[in-house]
Amino acid sequence: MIDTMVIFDLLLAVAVVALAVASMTTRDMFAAIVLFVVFGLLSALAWVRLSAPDVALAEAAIGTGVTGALLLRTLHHVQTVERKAAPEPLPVPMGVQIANAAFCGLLTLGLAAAFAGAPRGGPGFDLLVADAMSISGVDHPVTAVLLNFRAYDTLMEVVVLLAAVIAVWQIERGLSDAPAPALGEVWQGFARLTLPAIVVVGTYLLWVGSSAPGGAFQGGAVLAAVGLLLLLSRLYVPRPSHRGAARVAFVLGTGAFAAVALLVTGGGRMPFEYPLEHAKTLILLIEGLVTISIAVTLAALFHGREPVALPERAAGTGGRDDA
Amino acid sequence: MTSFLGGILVVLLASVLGGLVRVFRGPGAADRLMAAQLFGTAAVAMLLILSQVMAMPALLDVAMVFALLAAVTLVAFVALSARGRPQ
Amino acid sequence: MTPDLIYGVTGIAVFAIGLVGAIVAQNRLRRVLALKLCSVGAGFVLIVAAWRSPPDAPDPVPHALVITGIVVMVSATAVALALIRRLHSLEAEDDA
Amino acid sequence: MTPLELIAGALIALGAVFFIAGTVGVLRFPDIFCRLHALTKADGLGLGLVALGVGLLAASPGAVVRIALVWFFVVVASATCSHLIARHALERARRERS
Repeated sequence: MIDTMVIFDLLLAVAVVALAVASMTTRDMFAAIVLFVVFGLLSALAWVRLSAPDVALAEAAIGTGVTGALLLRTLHHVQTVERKAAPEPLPVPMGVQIANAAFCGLLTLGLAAAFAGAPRGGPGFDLLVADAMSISGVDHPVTAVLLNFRAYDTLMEVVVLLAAVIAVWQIERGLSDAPAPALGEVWQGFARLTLPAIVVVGTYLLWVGSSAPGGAFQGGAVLAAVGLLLLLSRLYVPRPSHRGAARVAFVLGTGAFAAVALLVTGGGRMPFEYPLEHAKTLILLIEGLVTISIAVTLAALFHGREPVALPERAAGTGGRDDA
Repeated sequence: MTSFLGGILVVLLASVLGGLVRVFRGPGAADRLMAAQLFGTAAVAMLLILSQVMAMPALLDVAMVFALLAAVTLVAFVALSARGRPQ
Repeated sequence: MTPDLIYGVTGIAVFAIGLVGAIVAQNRLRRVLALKLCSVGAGFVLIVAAWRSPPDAPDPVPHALVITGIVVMVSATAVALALIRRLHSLEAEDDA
Repeated sequence: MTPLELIAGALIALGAVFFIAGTVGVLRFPDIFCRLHALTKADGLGLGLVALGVGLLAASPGAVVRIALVWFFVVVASATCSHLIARHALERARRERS
């Protein structure tokens, strides 16, 4: 008898590839983004099948949820700010097309060859990690790797987020002058009920990360979803005077992470070498602060512009009229 | 039991993939969104079943996040397309 | 037919689709989408590398790498999209 | 197979039937409001039956609570989202008529 789970895996794999093709070929950009979101959910399901629930969580929350919202916001901007004459796309010369095809083919073949040649299912770092789990301070291997064994990677990752928000604030300046969308009374009741519930779920994910799939990035992304909803429905409107608090929140995670990493060197240890008896406390402290930073940063990346009062636009910012 | 649940998973996945035809056909943004919503719910159902098949209770948390995120993206879709195109 | 083989091939296919899309697409938004597809494809390959035959104890290091990759990718996407919005506004001003 | 597993399997299968019905409705019904009607049946009943079945099989009380929470949230969210989609479609239709 054929194992039904193999059929499921095959169907899921075909669906993932088909959706990738579809989101690249659909004419309508809105449909392409919807298809991309579905593609993200399907890849997360596939990663669950590969027993990577942490990555599935991160992909669903950050790679699909937040990215989908960012793409939509940009599509909305591109569609509302209309251009008088959209330029005709230039024809691509035949030689360039052939060169591109050859480049893509070679790169893919290289990746396939590397995949076929690499030993699969062989021992990797899993045995090393399993041996070192007792000194990590947490019970979940992925959290141990992220926050302890390879903590410098994670610190750099938080720095990348910080750099991104600095860049985005510089690229776009000024207040949002779009009116609030009319979402109606049902939505308001829903928001009252669910926004606190989402905060609870985000905090739960952060807390559960020390012993089960979850952690700072997943929790932070879920909390960022609250920020997204607040911004979308104009329940919260960023003001120039909020910039100070926002800046503190952006830097909080990176600062705390780096400070802890350096302060533990006091007892003759390496940077990031947490003393065993305090390891769990320190990791939870870092994770908590990093979660706040991630949540605020992702929401700010979605909002996109530094809330500066520009002289010519400052008048048209009536936001809170849907409350 | 695992093999039976696997069969159910195949049926669920095939069914919602069929529903995705709506995303292509449209015609309006609302129709495309609806197919995505059906898909999100089915993904939650598949995760619930998978948590049983793979004996990973942590997948229930993943299902929770899927449910939350599906709702958030949907609201984003509606809010951003509602005041989208000028008349 | 083990999951690692099935999803490994999937990952390579998704990467290739994203790569072709990033080069061929004329629309800027779709180009960003294509790069995101590439990153998901790479994620597939890494996670397949972490898969072990009794599926309860996968290698956590590639998982952590992919989580890092996802966060870096969302940062890059956000900057790219902000540039697209700004560029579009500037072009619209030029048209007027 | 124990009787409990049999009942759970039947519930899950019934849930899958509702999902199929929802898909057929979304594909075949003539306009958006009919399609939404079909969709909400799949959402509420289909997921509800699947959740009930999986809940019967679940090992720990914590898992049962989480399954219930997931179902509750999906029901509330899908009702709200369906309402938002319908509202959006209605406004679009009105705008096009005027």
